[in-house]
Amino acid sequence: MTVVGELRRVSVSLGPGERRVAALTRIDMQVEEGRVLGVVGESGAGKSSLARSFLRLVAPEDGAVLFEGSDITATPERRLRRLRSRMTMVFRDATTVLDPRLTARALIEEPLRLHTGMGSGERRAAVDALAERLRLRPAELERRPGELGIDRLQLVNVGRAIVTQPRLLVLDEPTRDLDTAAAADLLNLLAELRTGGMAIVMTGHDIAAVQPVADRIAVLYLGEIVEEGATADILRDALHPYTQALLSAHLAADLTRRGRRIRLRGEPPTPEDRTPGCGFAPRCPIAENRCRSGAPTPNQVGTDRRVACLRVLEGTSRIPLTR
Amino acid sequence: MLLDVQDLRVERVADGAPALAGVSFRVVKGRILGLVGEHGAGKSLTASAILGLLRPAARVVGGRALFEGQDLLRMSDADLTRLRGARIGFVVQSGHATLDPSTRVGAQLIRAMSIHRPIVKAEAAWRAETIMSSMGIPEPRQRMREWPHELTPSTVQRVVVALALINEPQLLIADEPTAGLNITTQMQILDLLHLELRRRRIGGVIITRDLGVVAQYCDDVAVMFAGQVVEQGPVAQVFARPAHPFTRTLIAIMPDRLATGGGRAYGGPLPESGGGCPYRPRCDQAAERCATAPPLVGAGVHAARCHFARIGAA
Amino acid sequence: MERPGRFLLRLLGLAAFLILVLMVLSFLLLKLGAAPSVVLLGGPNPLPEEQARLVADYGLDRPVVVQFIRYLIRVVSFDFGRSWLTAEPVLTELLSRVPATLELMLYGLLAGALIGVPVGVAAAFARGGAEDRAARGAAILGEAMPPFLLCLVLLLVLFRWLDLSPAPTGRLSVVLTPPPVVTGSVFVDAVLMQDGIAARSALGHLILPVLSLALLVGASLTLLVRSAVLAQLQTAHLAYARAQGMSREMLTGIVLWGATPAILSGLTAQTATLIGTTALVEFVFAWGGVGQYGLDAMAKADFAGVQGFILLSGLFALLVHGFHGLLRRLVGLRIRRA
Amino acid sequence: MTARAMRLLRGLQDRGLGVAFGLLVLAGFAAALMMRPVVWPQGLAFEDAQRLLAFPSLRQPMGTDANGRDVLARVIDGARYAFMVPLAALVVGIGLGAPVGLAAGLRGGSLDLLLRRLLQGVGLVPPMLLAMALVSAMGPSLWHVVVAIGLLQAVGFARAMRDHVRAMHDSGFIEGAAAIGSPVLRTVMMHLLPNTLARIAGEIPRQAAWALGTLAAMGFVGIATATSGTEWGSMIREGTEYLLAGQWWAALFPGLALLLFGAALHTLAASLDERLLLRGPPGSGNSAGGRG
Repeated sequence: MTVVGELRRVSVSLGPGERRVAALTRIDMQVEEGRVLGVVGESGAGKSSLARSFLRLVAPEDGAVLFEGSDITATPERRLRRLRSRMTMVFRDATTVLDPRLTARALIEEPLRLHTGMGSGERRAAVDALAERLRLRPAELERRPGELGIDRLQLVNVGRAIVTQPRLLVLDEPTRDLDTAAAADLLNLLAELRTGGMAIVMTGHDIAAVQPVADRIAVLYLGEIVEEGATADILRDALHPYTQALLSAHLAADLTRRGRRIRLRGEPPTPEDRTPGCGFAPRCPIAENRCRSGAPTPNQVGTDRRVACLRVLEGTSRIPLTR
Repeated sequence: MLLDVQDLRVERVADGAPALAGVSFRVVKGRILGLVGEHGAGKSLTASAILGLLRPAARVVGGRALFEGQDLLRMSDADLTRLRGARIGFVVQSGHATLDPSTRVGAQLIRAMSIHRPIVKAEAAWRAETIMSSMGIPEPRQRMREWPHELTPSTVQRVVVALALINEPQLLIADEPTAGLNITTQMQILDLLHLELRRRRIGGVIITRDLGVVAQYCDDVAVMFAGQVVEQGPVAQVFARPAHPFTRTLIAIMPDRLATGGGRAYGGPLPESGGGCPYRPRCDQAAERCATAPPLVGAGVHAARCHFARIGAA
Repeated sequence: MERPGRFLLRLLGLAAFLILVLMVLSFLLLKLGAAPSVVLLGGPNPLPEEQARLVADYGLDRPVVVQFIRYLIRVVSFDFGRSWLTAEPVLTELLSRVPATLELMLYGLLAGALIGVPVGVAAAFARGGAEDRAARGAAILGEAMPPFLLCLVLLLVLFRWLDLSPAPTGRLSVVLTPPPVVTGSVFVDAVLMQDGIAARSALGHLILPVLSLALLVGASLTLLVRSAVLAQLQTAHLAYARAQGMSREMLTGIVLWGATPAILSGLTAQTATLIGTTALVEFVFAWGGVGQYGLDAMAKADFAGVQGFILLSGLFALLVHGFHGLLRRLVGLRIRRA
Repeated sequence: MTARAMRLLRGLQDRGLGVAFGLLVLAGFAAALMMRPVVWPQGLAFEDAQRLLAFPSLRQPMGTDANGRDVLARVIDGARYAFMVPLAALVVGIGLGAPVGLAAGLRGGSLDLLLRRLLQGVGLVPPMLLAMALVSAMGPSLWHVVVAIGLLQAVGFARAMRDHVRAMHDSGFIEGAAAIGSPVLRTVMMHLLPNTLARIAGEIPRQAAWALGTLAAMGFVGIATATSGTEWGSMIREGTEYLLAGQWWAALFPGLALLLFGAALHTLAASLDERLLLRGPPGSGNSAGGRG
């Protein structure tokens, strides 16, 4: 299967001068055509940096970014620009990235103007066809961002990203502000696009937000991947303590799960709070002394799973649920 | 019966458009009701109407809201002011913006106590410290001296819960108490709220867009759609046998149940009104008779507003 | 919050930079001057030898950068040059006029605040109502009003037609002898000397200039206070305070206390640039303050005077802003201790 | 029904009346200025030695000044400066200020910081005084007046531009355009500039009003002597002496014209502000309903 987007030992730092902090540390990740990669983490975990890295919207400090097999780590922005019709992004904040003066139609049409030689009639037809697929009504196409609800606005954002039929689509927390029904529709759309062969990376602060479509899930904590594997495997048997906590924090429809939780101490940290050793150790219910000194590296577990936890190899990383 | 809202109707002042078209639900003492619905369904508006906080954007045009037998909608402003914060506690959406940015955290707690009865400063400070530590806030005395902007999101939300509970209300209304929080923090806050409501035997209303919150923390549920309650009942019954198509859909598309690839649309904009069942444009069961207002089917604890509802049938 | 030492250091560093900018600005003004710079330094009619000596002395034959550094050194050692008109040192002339201007500004600000704050608060609470419209209309008229025009209208009505105020002859009737300078305020000095006639005359001369300034300050303060209070009325924490069952009085208190920082900032910005309006008022009433001196210097192309005046008004603004910075911090600390 | 109609009417008044008043006054001045030679063909410089400081009458509705010249004709002619100088200054101000603010806002970092501090330093001196000082230093030609006022306006526009561009940068607006492959220059011209200009629209009439006031102050103080013809500030200056003596018309009528013109501009600005306020920040969405 063709690998479309790939990160090789990518590290990213953000912030000016002295206050520069590591947002991502040595990330290895890839997404193939017709596959959906879900990246899960709480705020400050580095989801947005990771999403931007795939598209070279941030320049990595270290490592390599590949798109369709070619290294674009050092490609100048002028040359990248031409690739931007084939690798696109849906940003986290649906409301502020759009030009408030343009109509939904003009916004969706803009990438076509930039990247294709289509005439205005062709573009119009293309947008109309896409709008039907997105279930945007004709009247809504003539409205401006300020006149559309957030659910509909997010469809405009997605439309803008897929109108050029990209090979790689990256979505940063696309369902965060949406109602359940609108989120389900968006996930359905992504499933359709996957069938069409698109490679998709989507982030979420909750495993449940990506699980309906993700083939694989990567869990991010303080800029590092703590667990990565096939969705079904992770849902059935999460190995990293943090993954287990995230799963137990999800509020499922299942009434029998009431009150059965892994309760973490404190709050999700920011990169400034990083302590030596395992980044999760300060909040981990089963941390040992060695976790606070030695940082675990992602270890291959079985054939298809990576977990960064010292206790995994001994098989003692599972936490019993408490009431 | 702690709170009995009957056919509450509200309209927007600007254009006279109806915002709530007959909202009815009940809250029983010691039980928690989940008021669930989409953005714009009128959940927050319902809470504001009950507390008399609609003006100037909207106004009540009909219905009753009986709190321990007294109609809140017909109460004088002065009487309502005495109730608010004392017997009805309120936890608001945007935690951070809720706290007064130019008053220290401790002073806000003490002020909240002083609103409804004369206080002795030292005793009030002690009570504030006690309630903060019972909310699981570490080093409460230190936190009390801090400004709201110095607190972490989780602590802010704990303080907001403390503010709502400090006068020991009989009813607590929490409007999306965990919106925007991280998922592990969300769990902490909901656990805390749930525990305190149970421990103090307070009737609770949790307003949310996430049916998961209802499934995990509530006893009863009222589902709102387009300014109406379309289904109400005990959580176990509603989840086992949802009677309204909207409720059925909501349950079916919860992220851990959603099966993608069905090709069906669940969302979409609301219809331009015109009578009949408001859910009609989205409903997969819609028939001709749905152009007329649907009846309330079922009685007692579980009821739904739908022509096709069958309460109790498996 | 950062530590007091760091805070002061940062404030002083910023002030130093801003003073430097001001000096560049006033230096450029001098360089722009249509008249040869030497004339500015040597008085109206320097002899040729004198002129050559000055050129060498001030290094006017040197590169501009060197000239600027010399200028800096001169200003830092309190040498603002001599006035082209009077040949007196500019700094001495300016400083002797400072009390008159400060007196006018102080009363004007106080009276303006007495008008603007209550009207602004009332307008905000009555948003959209008749009171609000009236207040806003009046304030817009006040904003559009050229200061000198207001002064003239007031003079026409109160001095010429109703004869309620004295002629615009400065701070004291021309027939009286000014009391010896103690505080610099003619009125206070006259009271100190127990000179009843002079005191009454000084008070009378104060009324119209202060009234003019107060109306102008009050107008823009009204708009400022109104929008600050309106912003507070729309906050989520106020809505929550209502849900907590607070009384109207408590809510008003929260709104006003919350609006205070914004009002203080606006008031600071206004005070810092008030010297412009004051100058025009002084000009009409022949007040004899710094502003009138500056405007006269501009009209008569006394560039040394202009330069000193511009530098002084910039420094005044800097002081006001610095004071505001300290005040904010102190108020913050006070709340913390309470 | 009637209540709803009343509300509608009031809403219209709030928004429309200010703009209508402002535009009407400006249009009135423009029309008077253009038609004066035909409708009121009094010579601007014609001196009627028989009628010095004549009280307003049918023959001279605003009286005559100390030189026996018709005040009405001169007041109307003064509108020339009221239109020309602020307009020309705005061109200078926006032309200089907007690109600087744009560059600082886009680049950010130390360039931005330096610019902000420089503007802060210049901003310490009341702009009106600085403009007057500049004119007195450069010499009193009308062109210098325009340049001086324009320069000071450039300070304000640069600051406003910088703040808006920065806000849009922080909101992800620019990155969003970059992500679909829009070149920076295109993003600036097609998206950034139109949005920013739309958002500082209220600032333009306000700056024009400020320019008018400063021009008049220069005339009144006697700095911009080149404008001393029929510029309102200069006319007031000439009339002040007689006003204090009770012959108020020669100074008061140009003063009223000045006030009316300024009030029109301020009303326009206030209405534009209110409209921008109603429209809200970009993409905020007004579906949430009424504002409290």
